[in-house]
Amino acid sequence: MTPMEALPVPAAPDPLPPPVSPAAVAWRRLRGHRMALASLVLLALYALLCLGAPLLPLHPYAEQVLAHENLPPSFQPAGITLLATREAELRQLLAAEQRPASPRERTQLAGLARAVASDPVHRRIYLLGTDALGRDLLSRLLYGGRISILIGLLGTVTAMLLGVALGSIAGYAGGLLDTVIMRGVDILFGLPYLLVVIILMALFGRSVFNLFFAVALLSWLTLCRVVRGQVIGLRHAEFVTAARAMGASPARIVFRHLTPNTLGVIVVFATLMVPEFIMAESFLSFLGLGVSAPLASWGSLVADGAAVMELYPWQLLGPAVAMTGFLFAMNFLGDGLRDALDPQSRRGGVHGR
Amino acid sequence: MAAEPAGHLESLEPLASGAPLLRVQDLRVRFATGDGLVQAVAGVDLRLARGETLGLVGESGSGKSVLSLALLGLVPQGQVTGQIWFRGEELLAMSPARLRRLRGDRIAMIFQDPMTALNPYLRIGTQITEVLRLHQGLGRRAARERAIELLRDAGIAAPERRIDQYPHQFSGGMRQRALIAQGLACGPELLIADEPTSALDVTIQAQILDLIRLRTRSLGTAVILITHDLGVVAGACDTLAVMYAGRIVERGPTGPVFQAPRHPYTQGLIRSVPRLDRPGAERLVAIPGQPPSGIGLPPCCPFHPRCAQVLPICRQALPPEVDLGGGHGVACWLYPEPR
Amino acid sequence: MKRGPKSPMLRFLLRRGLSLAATLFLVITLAFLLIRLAPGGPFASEKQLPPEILASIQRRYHLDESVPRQYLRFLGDLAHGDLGPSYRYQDFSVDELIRDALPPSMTIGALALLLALVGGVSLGTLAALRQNSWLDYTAMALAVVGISVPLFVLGPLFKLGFALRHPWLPTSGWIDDRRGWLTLILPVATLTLPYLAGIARLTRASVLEVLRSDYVRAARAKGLSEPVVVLRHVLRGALLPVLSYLGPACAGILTGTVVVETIFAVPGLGRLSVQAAINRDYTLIMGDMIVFAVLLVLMNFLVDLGYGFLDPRIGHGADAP
Amino acid sequence: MTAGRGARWVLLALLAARALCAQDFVFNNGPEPQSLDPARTSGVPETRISDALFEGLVVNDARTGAPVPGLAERWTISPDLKTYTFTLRATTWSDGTPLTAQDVVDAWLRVLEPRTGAPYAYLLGDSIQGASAFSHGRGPAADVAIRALDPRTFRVTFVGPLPYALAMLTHNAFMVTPSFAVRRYGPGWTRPGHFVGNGPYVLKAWKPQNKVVVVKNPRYWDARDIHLASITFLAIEDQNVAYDKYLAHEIDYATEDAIPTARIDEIRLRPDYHHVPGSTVYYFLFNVTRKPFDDVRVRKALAMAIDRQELVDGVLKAGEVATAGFVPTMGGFHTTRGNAFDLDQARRLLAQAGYPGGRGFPPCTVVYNTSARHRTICEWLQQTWRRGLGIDVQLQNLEWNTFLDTKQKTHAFQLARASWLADYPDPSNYLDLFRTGAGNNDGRYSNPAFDRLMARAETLAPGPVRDRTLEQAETLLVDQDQALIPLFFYVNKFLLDDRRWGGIYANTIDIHHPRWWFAR
Repeated sequence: MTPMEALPVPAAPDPLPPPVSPAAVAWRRLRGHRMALASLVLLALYALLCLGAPLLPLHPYAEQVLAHENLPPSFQPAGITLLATREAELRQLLAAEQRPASPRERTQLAGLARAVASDPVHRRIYLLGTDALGRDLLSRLLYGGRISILIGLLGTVTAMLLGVALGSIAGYAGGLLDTVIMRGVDILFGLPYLLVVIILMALFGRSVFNLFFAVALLSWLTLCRVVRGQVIGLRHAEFVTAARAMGASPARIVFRHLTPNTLGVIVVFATLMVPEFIMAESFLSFLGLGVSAPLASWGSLVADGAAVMELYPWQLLGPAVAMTGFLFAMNFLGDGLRDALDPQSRRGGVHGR
Repeated sequence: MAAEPAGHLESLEPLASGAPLLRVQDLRVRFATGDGLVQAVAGVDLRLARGETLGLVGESGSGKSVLSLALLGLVPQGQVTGQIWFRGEELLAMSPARLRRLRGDRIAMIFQDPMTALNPYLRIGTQITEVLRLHQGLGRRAARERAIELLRDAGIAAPERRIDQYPHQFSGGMRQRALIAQGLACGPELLIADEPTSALDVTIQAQILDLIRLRTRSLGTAVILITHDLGVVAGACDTLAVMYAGRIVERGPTGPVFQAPRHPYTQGLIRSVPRLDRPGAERLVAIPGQPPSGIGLPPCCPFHPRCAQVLPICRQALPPEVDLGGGHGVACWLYPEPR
Repeated sequence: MKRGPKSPMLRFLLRRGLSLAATLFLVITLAFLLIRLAPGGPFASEKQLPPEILASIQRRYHLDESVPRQYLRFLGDLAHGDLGPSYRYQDFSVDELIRDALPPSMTIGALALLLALVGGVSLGTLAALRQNSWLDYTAMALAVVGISVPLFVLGPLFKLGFALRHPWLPTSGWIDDRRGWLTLILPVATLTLPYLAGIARLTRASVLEVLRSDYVRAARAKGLSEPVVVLRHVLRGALLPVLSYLGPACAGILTGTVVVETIFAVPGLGRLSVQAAINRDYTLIMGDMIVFAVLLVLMNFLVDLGYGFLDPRIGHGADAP
Repeated sequence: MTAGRGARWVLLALLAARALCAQDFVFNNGPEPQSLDPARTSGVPETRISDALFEGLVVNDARTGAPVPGLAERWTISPDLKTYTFTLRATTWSDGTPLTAQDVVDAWLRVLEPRTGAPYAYLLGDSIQGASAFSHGRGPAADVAIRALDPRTFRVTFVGPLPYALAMLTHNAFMVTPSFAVRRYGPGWTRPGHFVGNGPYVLKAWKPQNKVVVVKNPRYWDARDIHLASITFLAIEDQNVAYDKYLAHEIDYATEDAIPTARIDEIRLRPDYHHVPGSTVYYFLFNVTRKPFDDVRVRKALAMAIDRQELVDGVLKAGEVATAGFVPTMGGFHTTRGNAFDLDQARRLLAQAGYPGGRGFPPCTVVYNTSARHRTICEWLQQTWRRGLGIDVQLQNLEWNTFLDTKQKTHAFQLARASWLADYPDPSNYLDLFRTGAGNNDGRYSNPAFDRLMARAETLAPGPVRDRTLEQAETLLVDQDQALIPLFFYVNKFLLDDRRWGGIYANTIDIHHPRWWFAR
């Protein structure tokens, strides 16, 4: 065996890559997820339009113009559409009764034409039409969006705070505290949801704040269970033992070490909870317990629209498309986040071993 | 679930003596990934005689696993070109149905991580009898008897009760034995073992390797043993082939290659293995640098950045493989083709 | 494998049963007190009852007694399985009302869950197997729509399309009405869609995950045909996340039926519980709630059993053959 | 609704099927009835069913709703107008037991008995001599002035010359119910198996939350004149669901509960839409003890800022009749003029009260119970007051039971939505609401002059003197004190295809007795 000469050491190793936090990795991955990116842009648009509604040149959302009730969406000024619909109604009536227009009907129509020409209110343009009290659906949609999104976000934040905190504590502490919290969760799960909401609304009075509080109070349960499962899984991880070995307090371990690890699940859950809150609010509006008038939310607009779907389809289409679009975006964002934050999910392609 | 109609595989035409069981000609496998086209296997030629045990060696990322998957047509999204003849029949041109009839019957595979290669939700018995009933058309009870026998041959105690247990009730070693039992169930002519022992601890490794050698010898099965552990190759393989960046850089009978490795990479590999047979042996030397990622491979010897005896030509052209006699080939410009 | 005095399954059942009973008891107690917090009472009406009449009615239902006494009386009756008379629907006892209202809700709920499961799993698996194909994209787009459209828009849309514009299906009512079983189609379809969408999305994700696993590659290496690989190897693993989704989905379906029952005039438990809450029908509220709680607990229990059946690694599965 | 080409033959087949069993009349009866025992119920849904299953001494005429002979063939009235003697028809209960005058006595006593807890016991208690003591448990049953002189003669003596006596006797509480069945089966006597009745129909099936089915009672004394084989009362709370059923020809008659306000434009144009102004008044009630509505000028300012005609024509559009008065015109009684729409006067009053142009007006809330209709009206009122008086009123939507509790028990409201349907057509039934300390005086209104007028009216016999007294009381309550803001009288509306069904006519008291229904 001929002795081998020592191998000379070649040039210095290439420079170390810059520090990359898991969040940055997740962000880079998320950017790769086309649909999630598109929904992020859409959500930004929603936020801009709805939260910025007061700045936009909109008709006041509660202002009624009875003459303009139930007008279809159009780019023309309201007056013209109004005249067109009234003439069409009259023609239909006359055709049904096969008679020429009576003098009274003719003067009425002429009067309306004059009013349309003179009164400035008829120059309004209702892009999404009007409701039964002649209010501009576009502004109600945007202000309603504000309510729904607020309910969605604030509800989710409350539910996350409660769910994560109690879930982590229950998961980490175990023993009696765990059983107490989990039994509490089971009990709240068992309570009749509708009745509890009625009671909360009745006891604490009716305001948007109470509404989302009532909805949030019962919605952190699932997240609590999931976080608890995650924490229990991580409890025996080496880095927890290491932290404990360094004398870290239980609180610090739970909230500084464990909770960030469950962030992936929490964020994904958050994107799924926002739509749930919006649907919960719309369910309450459907039962008449939602936002009280003249405020409106997507839920109440959709509920009202669904009732007159055949007569005035735009009163349902506008809010339904807006709400579905928002939920669409949230769900896709959720997918994107889950793929980005979930390390195991390899993005396909086999790198040779 | 009704098992597949287990027709007996029409007998392949008898192998002419001397003709290789497996011949691979200019095999290439390319993947489209986010960062561009990856050449996992960049032109491999290979011959395997009946009953021969070939060790396929290389660092991780050298393409040895992709090569093995390509032989079975299991490369998920890759683009496979070149020719693979098995008993004289071209695999890549074969219809999927026909290829499927070969898999598990004539060509079998064992995977690296026993923890994940067995379906955790199905009993061990089910996963073994499945192959028997598919390829050998055995009835339910006959397949079960045969499976118990296979488990006993694989060295598993009380196989008649173990057969109904689930993978999580087996130790790592026992799982690998079950996988071997499953792989050799139909007495295949070629067994591809993808790092069968890497996930096991050393004491079990030896037993598993002996088991593989014993069972394949008795069945006359040829084996391609994929590993990054030279010790395993030395002990178990008749011949070996060293892969680097998707190509075979040196091959030959185990003895001569170990005694006189020609390719600098092979030399580096052998020197980085601690030797017990010679106390006070030289200091261990690691091969500097990282194996290339297979993206945009330059048309030259891929090892040149890490090669101590690099020549100018190494940076310009791809060294052809030269036969040094006795089946010992090397692809390195240190050994140009004799004029 | 030493067989314990009681097989693990029995031990698990006992432990689980006890904790469920305890939870149920606490839920009932809390609800009993909570209901009385809500303003108004069961006998309020626009035309107020004269005081003495109100007093005699309250005596008849023991509402004049102190809350603790009422609670003990209620527990006593409950022990005999008697949920007491309905305060609102005076000719019926709560047991009778629930016995009439349960079948419609169970029928719709069970059918919806079944269809959602079968439809969702097959759609999800197909979408995963043909990933990034047109089938995958349309299925997933439909799924997200299914999740995002509220029930009380879906219901009227179905009704408009299949019952009003064309008289193919009855607009509402229940099986014993004139057009019999046809009345079942629309409510079940409405309730199924969101859950079918949810399960499809979940199945697709988990099937994709399992397809990447080693044991599926090993199965293919054994020469098994694609359908056998999917049905025997892939599905069992992929169904686990779907199973965990079923727990909350059942709770969702129970509340979902409220909307569907209202829109299609189905005499079910959902509608009954909404009316009970609005009418402050205390005994009926307790009755509905107990039934809902038991149903929920039962479903969660079945889900746990499902885990045991699907994934042997979970301890309580019976070890010995 | 033009059906698609292919589907037209399905529609025809459907109609044909309905024609075959034309005798089976199906309609939406609104929410699930609380009970079928007329003694223990008060709601409209329950009344419709009781009218089919039982019969009192007199029933409502189909066209006018006026009392016509029912179980009683004829009757005589004593000179002092206090005693009525009825001669009953010779008939039996639905199970064949003969029906005697004693059954009438037992039925009425059962209503009066405190144990029964009948919501309308006071109707009998306040009108029949000696009944009040018995119904409060202070006097024996014998003191109640109702006697069965012989099996076919029944006599009752009232406390005074009640002008509305016969009209009152058509009420549920006076129906003749089988006391012997109640004794035998207890509360379960109204179930299909045990049911016994004396009305034109007999109970066949009852599925809670779904339907009540009644079939023709062969033993009814006027069975020949009953033309429907069976009637099905469906229990559907949601108006849209019910209206859709009518559109799809699944129900033959759409009552008030099947006409959604939001779709009134479409309904108004239909040929089968029948409506007539009703006697139910829709008003907003002040809690006169709460700031700022303890000041009558503020109350009048709010009332006079409302253009009721615009509300009726622009918002409701179903033919409601605007009114500034509270009690509808009936008999000799005429509704007061009330404080009509006069925006300038309203603004002057508001300024006098210390809130010129609405500045400094304290926060004020209007409470209403959950319904799209009430919400729309409140939103309209809110804008009217904001635009007219410059005051900003908050709206609060309360769930039904909470609403009643707030209005009736805690009185924790400033302005609340309300409506009132008379039990029997007499002004006193409306005005009694506002007597000091009256059970339903939710607004805590109290004016001794008003109480004196009402007390005197009680003692007066029917005629111009009584009418003038009651008119003075209403003018005091509305024009002078403005204790409430009357807005409009409901319109009794329903949908019915006159070509296929008869016997249902739009009348002011909105009572359509099933006895007269028939298929053409």
